[in-house]
Amino acid sequence: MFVQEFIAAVVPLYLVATALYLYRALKGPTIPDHVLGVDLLSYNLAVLFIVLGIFFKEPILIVTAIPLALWIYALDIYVAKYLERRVMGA
Amino acid sequence: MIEELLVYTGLGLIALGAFAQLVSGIGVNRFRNFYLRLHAATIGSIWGCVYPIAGAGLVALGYKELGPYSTFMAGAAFVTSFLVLILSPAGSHALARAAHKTRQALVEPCVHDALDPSMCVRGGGS
Amino acid sequence: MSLDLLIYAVGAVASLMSVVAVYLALVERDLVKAVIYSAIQSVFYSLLFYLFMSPDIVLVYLPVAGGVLPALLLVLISKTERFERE
Amino acid sequence: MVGFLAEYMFTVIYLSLFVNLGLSLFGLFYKPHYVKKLIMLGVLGDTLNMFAIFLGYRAWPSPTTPSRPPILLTYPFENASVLVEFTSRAVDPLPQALVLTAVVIGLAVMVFLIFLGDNLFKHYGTLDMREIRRLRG
Repeated sequence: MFVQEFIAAVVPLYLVATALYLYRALKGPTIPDHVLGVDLLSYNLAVLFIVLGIFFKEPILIVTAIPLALWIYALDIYVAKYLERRVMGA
Repeated sequence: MIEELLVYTGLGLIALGAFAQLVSGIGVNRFRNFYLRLHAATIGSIWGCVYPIAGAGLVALGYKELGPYSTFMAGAAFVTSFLVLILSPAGSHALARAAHKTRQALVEPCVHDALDPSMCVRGGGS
Repeated sequence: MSLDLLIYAVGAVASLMSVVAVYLALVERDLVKAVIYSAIQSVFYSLLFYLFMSPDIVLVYLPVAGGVLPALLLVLISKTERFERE
Repeated sequence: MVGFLAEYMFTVIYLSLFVNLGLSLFGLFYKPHYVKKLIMLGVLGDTLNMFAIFLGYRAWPSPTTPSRPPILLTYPFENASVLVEFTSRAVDPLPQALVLTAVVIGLAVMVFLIFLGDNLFKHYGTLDMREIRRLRG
């Protein structure tokens, strides 16, 4: 099977998408645009973590994608709370 | 036989995810409004993140060279895709609600805004 | 095309993007935006840690630099002042 | 050709880490605001940790077997082939143990500095270091 070669052909497309997301995350005129860019960037990176874990043939590398998804959701909630109240409560 | 079918289905889902991420990246850069960009972001997070991770789990189920831990990898991939499926709409909703309530992002080319008509900026280009 | 070239290419792209994020965090005057730029930098550094084969560092570094530090800096900014004066 | 490209990209990673080090040192010394100094201190610590990990990395042993993280998945003392395969492929575990401690201690230092900044704002009414220095006399 040609799994490693297929992944080596697909990963540059993900890198192009990363560059596009990074452009919006750095440029975006308002604060929610920046946070949306970071959000999409991290979801892209989660896919890249798991696909590269298959590429390396190392199953232990895949655990790192779950904290990425969870903590970027936490960043969303923090920034939304900061924007709404200006005070970070519980 | 069934392993080859799983691997080919998973690779197809990974390629679909790459295409969806490209479309979402172009859309995020081309739309002129925060709320329209949110629409492109849903394409990038559901089609571009949930489906490729589930496809990677299918590949891990059928790929023999991963060794005895391939079921661990497949389970972690399915759990991650389920978490993204739940958490990404929740985060986007919180962000959009905060942006609309605190008037951070105006609705720039606007037809009708039922929540707050004073944020509706008419015209603004084509 | 050799296969390990892909890994070096991904690492090179990630490190160049982290340079852009660090420069923009340096020159930005709105401190909330600077905190978000440093979150972008930490996301790319986690990709580099992953490529250098240290998943345990990624498991510790992502909650610290992607979640806890921006939250605490946002607490500090919300209690003090938001813009950096010239 | 392939070897030259690999060396080139490896050098790009190394030099961009040096650029990050220089930018963070500049921000730490010459930016006047306290929160900006804290952000740049975080970038400086992360870059130094990245250098430590970078020293412990080694390239792929052969084109089909990648290097692997220093984690043993099976019990190694029953057959020696597991240990032989591990020592021929795994990266160096000592810098990873050091960095794992350094990240957590960096978080503790940063929490202390953040609450120091809160008290500083209560005392002086500003976080601009030039103002604070002038008020000290």
